[in-house]
Amino acid sequence: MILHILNRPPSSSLAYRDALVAMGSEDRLLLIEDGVLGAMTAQVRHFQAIDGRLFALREDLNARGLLGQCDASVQVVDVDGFVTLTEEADKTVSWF
Amino acid sequence: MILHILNRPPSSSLAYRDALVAMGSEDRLLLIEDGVLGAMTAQVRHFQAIDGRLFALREDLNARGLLGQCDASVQVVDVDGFVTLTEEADKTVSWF
Amino acid sequence: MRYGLLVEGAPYSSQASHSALRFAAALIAKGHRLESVFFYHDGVYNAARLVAPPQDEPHLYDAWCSLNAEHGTRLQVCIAAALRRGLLDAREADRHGKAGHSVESPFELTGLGQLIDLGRAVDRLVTFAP
Amino acid sequence: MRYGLLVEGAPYSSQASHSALRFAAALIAKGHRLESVFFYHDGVYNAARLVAPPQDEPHLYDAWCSLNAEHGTRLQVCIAAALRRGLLDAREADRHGKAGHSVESPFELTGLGQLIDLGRAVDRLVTFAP
Amino acid sequence: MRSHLPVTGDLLVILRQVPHGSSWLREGLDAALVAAAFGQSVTLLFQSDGVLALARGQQSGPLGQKGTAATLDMLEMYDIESLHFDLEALERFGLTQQDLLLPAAGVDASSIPQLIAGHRLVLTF
Amino acid sequence: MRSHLPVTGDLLVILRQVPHGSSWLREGLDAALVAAAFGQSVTLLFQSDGVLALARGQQSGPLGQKGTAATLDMLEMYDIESLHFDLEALERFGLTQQDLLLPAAGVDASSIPQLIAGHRLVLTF
Repeated sequence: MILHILNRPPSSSLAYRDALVAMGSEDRLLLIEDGVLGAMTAQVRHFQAIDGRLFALREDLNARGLLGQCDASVQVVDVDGFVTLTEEADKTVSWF
Repeated sequence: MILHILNRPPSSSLAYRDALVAMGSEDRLLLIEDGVLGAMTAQVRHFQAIDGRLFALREDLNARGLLGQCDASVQVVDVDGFVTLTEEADKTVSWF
Repeated sequence: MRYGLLVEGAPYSSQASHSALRFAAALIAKGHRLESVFFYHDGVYNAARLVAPPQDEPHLYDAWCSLNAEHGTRLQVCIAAALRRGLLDAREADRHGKAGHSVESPFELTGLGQLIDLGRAVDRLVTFAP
Repeated sequence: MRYGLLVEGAPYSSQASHSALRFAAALIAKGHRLESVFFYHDGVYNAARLVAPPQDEPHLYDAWCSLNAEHGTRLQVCIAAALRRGLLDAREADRHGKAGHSVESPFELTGLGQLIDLGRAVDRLVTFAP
Repeated sequence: MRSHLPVTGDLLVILRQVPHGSSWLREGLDAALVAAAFGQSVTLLFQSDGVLALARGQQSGPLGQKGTAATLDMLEMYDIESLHFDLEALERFGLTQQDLLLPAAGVDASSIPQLIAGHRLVLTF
Repeated sequence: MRSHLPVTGDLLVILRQVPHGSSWLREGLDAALVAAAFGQSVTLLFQSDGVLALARGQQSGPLGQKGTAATLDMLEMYDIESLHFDLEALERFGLTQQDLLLPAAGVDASSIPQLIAGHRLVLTF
């Protein structure tokens, strides 16, 4: 399993497409920084191909006031969870 | 007439949407830097709403080897033409 | 006409400085006057006096200085954006208790108010962003 | 596990440095070791010694230095990316005939080969981009 | 609240970036505040991702980064009261006017060219 | 030329940016060259806008900026011969293999995860 990390929102950047194409069937995607906009219920459809393997960083949702808008299908992790995801992955790939 | 200037390609950034929405019916759009990718025949459909008011900077097409791919509907200007466009405009607005 | 430029991209990282310098040369060649280039956001990095670019790349810092020397164009750097990025002239370095400085003439640290003044004074203000 | 970080965003301009520092603290708290932070692209601006950020913002430069002092994490800056952005230590300044320097210990200017070595030495290399 | 156009003035600042992810929003707001302090009439337009600058509940970042929500409170103090946001963008994020921390006027896409035409100088961030 | 997968190695460098517009492409290529000089086996993938790095006819910029086309010539010297490009992206720009200045292998979207899985370290630029 590879952990992919995306920091751009699908509402303004198409970097998410490059990330999705690069993901294997077991890989996971973590949304961080401005990327957490993709976890909002109104935006999460962009990631439906990886349903169940989508994560978002709690601190970045919180800072933007968006924790309440985060879709139930997204697994919210704090920074310790981010570290755990990197432990569990063979490697990480960042998309921006 | 207002001159809008866009330096991001529609193939990876949605900034072109913000620019198009902001354009009045007489306004012009100049593609510069990586934005010139939008002038390619295979990409120019993103700008069909402003057909006849789309310009691209020759130097930036040239540096990227793309002058031959530039669509016939796009008016190619060199940097002197860029200055002329700013002279003719009431003001300029940059999108990135 | 009187022009001003707003440069917001770091040199070498983005093409913004190259585009702005090229546009500056063209507008001056057409008989216009370039009052000032205002550096904001990462554009303030253009003012770093210690740059040592490779020989086969354009020397952007020297090109800005030439613009000032030959055409009297002011090179104004937003002081707030500069301080948090480590760009201090001798006076600011002294004020912040730092030894050494990273910005010097012809670049001048100024307030954002100078950008507003510039926008008011010129006929065209053109932004070059990263 | 042994970790390395690759930081590519300028401080204050993008969140990359904040995210990397936060991640660094968390991995160390979990008992991992952070060997090195490698600064590349605009990340090299993190090494600017003269930064004077506003009082009410985190002092990123000091935070990097603490990471080095408390945990022995190396702070490695790509020399090619640094030179063209005006970041020179005393030795490079001397070599390029410039008075003054903009980078000092604990930040060290090194070749890109150190990034490749780091990638080989650690179990995980995580990139924080702008 | 809908906008009553045409809105005119000296400076239009267009804010298009997300809070916390970069310094664009902060630097755009600083430009607006300084212009107002210099006696210019200033209008703000929150476009695209920039509408999130208006979202309620923003907090400091984990390292104590301020973000920009506190700066928004200063707009009134500087007499910047002409605040507009992109209705389509708000909808794109599934938000409504109730989710906003300041009174601002919604503008539809077709009104944005008028806003731009009505100001002498336009800065985008 | 199609790619024969699986391709494996020490380092995969993914290049996604346009020549001239930023230093990303140059810095990514530099990382690949240095890794090869250090004896690592290196694979390049030109993805998305990055496929334009392979376009024929690139020139210096108007201020004499080199761009990256000359650096591509050095790949062979450093024994970097595993060059791949995103077929879908090439098509997106209306280009064909004949428009490319180097022999490279086209990969379809479904093969990119295998390329990534096959390398110990992946750097994106």
